[in-house]
Amino acid sequence: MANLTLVQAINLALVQEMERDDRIVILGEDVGVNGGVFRVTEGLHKRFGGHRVVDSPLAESGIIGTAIGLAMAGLRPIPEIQFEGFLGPAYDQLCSHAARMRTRTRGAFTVPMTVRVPVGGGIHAPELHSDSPEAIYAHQPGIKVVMPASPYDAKGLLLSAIRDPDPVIFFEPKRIYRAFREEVPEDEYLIPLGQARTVCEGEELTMVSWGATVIQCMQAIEKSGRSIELIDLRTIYPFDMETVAASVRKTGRAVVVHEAPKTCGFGAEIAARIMEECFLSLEAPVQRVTGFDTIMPYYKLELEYLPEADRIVMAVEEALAY
Amino acid sequence: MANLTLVQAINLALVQEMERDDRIVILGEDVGVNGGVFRVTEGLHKRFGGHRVVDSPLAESGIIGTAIGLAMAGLRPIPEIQFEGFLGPAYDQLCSHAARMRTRTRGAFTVPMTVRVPVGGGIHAPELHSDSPEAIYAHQPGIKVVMPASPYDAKGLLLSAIRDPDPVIFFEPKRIYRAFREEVPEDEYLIPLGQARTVCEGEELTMVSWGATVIQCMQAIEKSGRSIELIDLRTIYPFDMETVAASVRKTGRAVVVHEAPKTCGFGAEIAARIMEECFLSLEAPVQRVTGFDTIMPYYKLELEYLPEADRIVMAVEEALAY
Amino acid sequence: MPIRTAFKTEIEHVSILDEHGQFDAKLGAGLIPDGDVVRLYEHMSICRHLDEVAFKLQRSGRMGTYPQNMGQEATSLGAAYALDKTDWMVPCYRENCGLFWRGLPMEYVLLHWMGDERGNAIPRELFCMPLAIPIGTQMLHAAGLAWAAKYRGEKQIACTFFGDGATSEGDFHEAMNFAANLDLPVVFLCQNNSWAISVPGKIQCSAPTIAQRGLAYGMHSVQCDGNDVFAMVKVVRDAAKRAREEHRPSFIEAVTYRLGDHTTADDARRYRDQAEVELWKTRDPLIRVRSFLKERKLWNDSKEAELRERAEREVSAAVQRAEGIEAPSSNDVFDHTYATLDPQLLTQRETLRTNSLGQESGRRPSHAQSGGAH
Amino acid sequence: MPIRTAFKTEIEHVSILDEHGQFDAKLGAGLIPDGDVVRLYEHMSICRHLDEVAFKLQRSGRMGTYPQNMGQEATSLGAAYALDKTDWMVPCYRENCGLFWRGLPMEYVLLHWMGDERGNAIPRELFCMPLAIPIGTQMLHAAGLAWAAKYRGEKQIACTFFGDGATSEGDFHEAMNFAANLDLPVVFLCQNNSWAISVPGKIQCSAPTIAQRGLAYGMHSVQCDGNDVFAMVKVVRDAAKRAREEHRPSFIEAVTYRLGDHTTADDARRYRDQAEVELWKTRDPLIRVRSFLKERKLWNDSKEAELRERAEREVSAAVQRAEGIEAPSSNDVFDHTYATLDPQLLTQRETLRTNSLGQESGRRPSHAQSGGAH
Ligand SMILES: Cc1ncc(C[n+]2csc(CCOP(=O)(O)OP(=O)(O)O)c2C)c(N)n1
Ligand SMILES: Cc1ncc(C[n+]2csc(CCOP(=O)(O)OP(=O)(O)O)c2C)c(N)n1
Ligand SMILES: [Mg+2]
Ligand SMILES: [Mg+2]
Repeated sequence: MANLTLVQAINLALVQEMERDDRIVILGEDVGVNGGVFRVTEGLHKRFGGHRVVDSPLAESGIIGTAIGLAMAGLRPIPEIQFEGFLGPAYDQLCSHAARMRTRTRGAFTVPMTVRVPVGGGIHAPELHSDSPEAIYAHQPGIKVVMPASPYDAKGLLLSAIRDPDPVIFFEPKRIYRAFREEVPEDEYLIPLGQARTVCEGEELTMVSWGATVIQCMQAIEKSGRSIELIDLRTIYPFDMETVAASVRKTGRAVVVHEAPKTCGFGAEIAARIMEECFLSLEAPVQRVTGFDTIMPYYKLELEYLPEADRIVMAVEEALAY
Repeated sequence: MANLTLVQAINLALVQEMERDDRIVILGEDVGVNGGVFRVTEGLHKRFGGHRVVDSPLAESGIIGTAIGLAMAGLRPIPEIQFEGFLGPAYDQLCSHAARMRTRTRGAFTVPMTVRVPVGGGIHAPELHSDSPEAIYAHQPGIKVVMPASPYDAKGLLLSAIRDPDPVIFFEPKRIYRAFREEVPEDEYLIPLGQARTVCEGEELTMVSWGATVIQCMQAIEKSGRSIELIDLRTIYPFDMETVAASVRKTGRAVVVHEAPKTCGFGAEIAARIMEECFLSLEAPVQRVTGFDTIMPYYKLELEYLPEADRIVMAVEEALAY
Repeated sequence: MPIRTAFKTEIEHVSILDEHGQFDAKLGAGLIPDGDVVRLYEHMSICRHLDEVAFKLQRSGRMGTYPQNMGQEATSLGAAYALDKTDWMVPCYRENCGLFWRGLPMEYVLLHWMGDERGNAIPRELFCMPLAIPIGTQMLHAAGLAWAAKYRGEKQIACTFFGDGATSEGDFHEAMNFAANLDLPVVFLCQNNSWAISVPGKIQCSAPTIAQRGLAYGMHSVQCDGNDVFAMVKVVRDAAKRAREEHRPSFIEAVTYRLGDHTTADDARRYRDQAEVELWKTRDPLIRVRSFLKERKLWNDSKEAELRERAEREVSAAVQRAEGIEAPSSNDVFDHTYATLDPQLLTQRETLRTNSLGQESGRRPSHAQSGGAH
Repeated sequence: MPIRTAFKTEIEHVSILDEHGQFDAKLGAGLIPDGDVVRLYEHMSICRHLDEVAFKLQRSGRMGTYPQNMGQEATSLGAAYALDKTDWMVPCYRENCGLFWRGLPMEYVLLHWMGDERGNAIPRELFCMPLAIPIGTQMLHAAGLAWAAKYRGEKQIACTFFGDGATSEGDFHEAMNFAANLDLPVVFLCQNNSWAISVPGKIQCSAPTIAQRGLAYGMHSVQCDGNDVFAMVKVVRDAAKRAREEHRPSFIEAVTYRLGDHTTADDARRYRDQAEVELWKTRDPLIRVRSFLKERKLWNDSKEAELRERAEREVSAAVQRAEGIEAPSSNDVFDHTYATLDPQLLTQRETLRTNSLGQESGRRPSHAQSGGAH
């Protein structure tokens, strides 16, 4: 048991799983000698060699496309895409191939790979280093989408993702890469994909979030002084509607918080599903506190864009006053 | 005034607008001599020459990326992507550049282009020729998304799209390319982007759809014998929430219908917004009749996947019985 | 030396049995045993027949869009012959002849074009990838498959097939570049058939050869007559050896021609001269092998008649198997999305519905506090 | 002739003023007037100083991540000098020197790295595109810009800049291929600085030269010493002429070196030998021009001291302008998304909220039939 940051927890999971399973190959830009631009793969190249930790050419479609081949051949590739803004060139390989291979071949070929991707804003990075595209991949059947909000969860979810027989996009919220530490067991533990975590219980309102904004939600709950149940989805697809619905049936009100733009963000799905499953319990419309329907600004304005605690508190108050 | 199919209406709009505006350049795979695989650009190469109607190399990112350059230089490119399944390789140029150029340069550079893309299922085509990715682009700020459901609308919307100062994806539902004819005026008329069309009025329930499923909705309304108000969104982003909300406030019930998978489809946004804006009028949760959260099947099973009239009728009955 | 030469190279063109039936005895010596030439010819003829039958199936509404392979049989067949049975074949959709040689039953390809995923449920021991619909994307999978073999220290390689049009896609470049720079055992085989639907070769590559695309990666690159099964066997065998022994990829431009329309949905008369087609008919890969065999007394008209019958028998049996398969069930829409279906997918599968009430079997949700006050 | 040569070529390397100060009088004759050599040297020195200042701004928290250009000044500057003032420059992010020569005020670049979009609001009459963050994507825009010029019958061309790493991206290939096959007046200028962050050149291109990437497209391709401003001027001038007069694109590999870290977020000592850096310091583009000028009595220490002062003055004025700009307003988050904002965006802008009640200003929607019965 050690007190680790999210970066360290992921690094630990990678090391342990690579020791356990020699089918794992890590590939991506700067993941080798340099240990990744966020140092998530630090030490792996030295420990496992250039055979298993591979600095690839600068080409995201190439990284995902070759990883698909590796996976179809029975290996367990863990490609890294350096920033979520550079998933774009890999979109086609992910959605036209990785997501469809099992269906297309009726299971003869499958793509067990875990794509690691730093995600989200708040670190004063340049353009296209601060986006949140989780909804895009949640809309693509055949892919799973995971986003941890704490070091402990990161390790347990990453191990489940790696062992999952289907392609998983593992989004790592870079704003909390090193924001805080948490006890992370040395021993192996798995957090099943598709299970949310109830961060804190409450009676007046249900708050649903994932990734870095879980922290903003906790701040907002603190500030508001209300009895709020906070649910960290952890897995975006498949998502744990049971936990969300049970909570909303209890509280009658919900606020969903995410960084991505509002329109067709994953908050839309959560809101629509809450309506579908908890209609008669709902005392107010589900509130969405999200990024605006605009381009994520360069960093001078990024805090105007991101849903911070105050904006969340206002939505809570309005839902409660409804 | 002539009785035209959707294909013919689009062709007419292209011809007339190219006559009017010599900044228009059409580019794409097989759009020239062959007139496009659906014959939408038939006759244009002959009429306007290879200078303005250009058979491009087989590369979708290249088509959109060069079109962005053409547009930034002040032309009005109309690239065609042969099928929506091949938008994937162009995703990055669309979302990282076309959508962001105005924001990034504070308006110094803009991307006035209209990307024409056949969309949707139901024509017994091979894999990746039957998808419906409108939600993906609706989630991307900076892009507009249009999908006509009739020949008349197709002409009027396409002219608006071409003249719009921002990038527009113009999805053409291939299932109704030649399914029926409609009177289409020879004279110029514009249908503003962002305005829905009320196909028929009704009192008991509001049905919202776009593209080819508008036809399925009409069949369902016929079958159900109910008084249903059908709204064809026409523009997916920006969408005409005012018309939708006014209708739902009147009827108290809503069903949204689309071909794309349910999770994070555009129906989620519509459902969530209806809840936000019409909460106190809602008598039942908004129903979504959509594609399943699975890969669009090869064509033997495509009609099991697509929302056909019977499935819509069931949702209507359930909403009304709620 | 202010201007010096930094790089110098040339691209070779290989031909062994040419369109006039001329056979290069030196290059061709011992390349393919006579008995195998007979088998290759028979195989090509059967595939040609399948093509004709498939065309008719489409026209009579028994099959969807189908891309004829006619005229290009020698290319994929020569490759399949030159490869080991456990080398990966990573096709596009015009490689029936090579895939069938490998052992893929014909009904798989038919099923695929009949709109049935079971056509791609290819037994793994055949080492054939499913047909690739999005152009240019499958070469990256070939690079990954080859990489996995190398990673495991196996002698397996991958050979991937694609058209001239496919070389315009970014993924082609990335696959070539990964293979060259990471030393992956891949054979990249471009079937240059002059057209990508209606777009002529010069729009895809205005360089004198497509083969020289490989120079960008420092890759061994060669052009050959793709309608010459001997040349195909030679260049693929050389490339396979290079891959297997040195982990070096190669690029092959096989010059061939699509004698039919692009697919049954296409009408090639709209954009190409019939004279060009007629010229290429004289270069048909079957014709030259038949005269080669006849000259050597390995073939005659009665064998031809027998073959004709065999082709009809085999193809119609395949069609029967493809058409005889039980209809897929609606469960098939769901069951292959993930290894295990999540609750939402299970509900969708059970109800065949997506709307919320359907999910609760038409009943009011039992949990509802009736008449919630708002 | 069963094996014949289908294509044959070589790639030249051009150098004029080499790292030892050797000047090739024949190639260099009349290339750049002496007075301009002085101006180019002064300009490079000022840019170098900006780089140092920017580094310090980042370290002291006054600027975000910044990519130093140090060591690569001659490449973009030689190009900018060789181009016409109305030719498009389509940069990546290591072309400060060329962009400033064109006339881009330094504060634009500073503002960009200070996280302010106004740094990319480049006056159109400068014919400079904004800095490109996603690697490899901007070459396609250059192809489109050049195409537009050709379409209108103008003599304008486009020159686009990118690194060695960028040549691994699919978009690079598509841009080169479009330009070659559609005859677009583009100059593709690769700044091969040996590294893409921590990844060495051989992982991006294992061929003997990057220049030969152009052979794939039948494009005129050349390698040159990118630290030699004379060589740069020559090869870009030749390429520009080819583009302007024949509508033919060219590919240039300029061999240079990144003397600094990749960006201020990087620590290059983790992955590269200091010895390599020391070697390249001797090849610094500034040093050789200074000795060239000194040898010809065009430069001396007092001029150097004056230049130092001028650099400090100009750079600190630019920093002041960048830092002195008024803070952006929250309206700026919205106002540039579309030419006209739709109702939903207007509401978001007005309320600075996305939740539904915020949208209706905290009041119950006025339309609500109070107590709707369900
Ligand atoms: C990514 C993508 N874009 C477009 C298409 C539509 N399309 C199908 S086949 C084809 C032409 C392919 O040409 P080529 O690669 O030369 O192969 P050929 O058909 O000639 O064998 C096109 C454009 C596609 N399937 N995939
Ligand atoms: C599409 C994309 N992938 C990854 C990155 C992250 N990244 C920024 S710079 C860089 C290296 C670029 O190398 P090169 O093209 O050689 O240019 P240099 O920085 O050496 O000038 C990488 C990988 C990016 N910006 N864009
Ligand atoms: Mg072809
Ligand atoms: Mg570099």
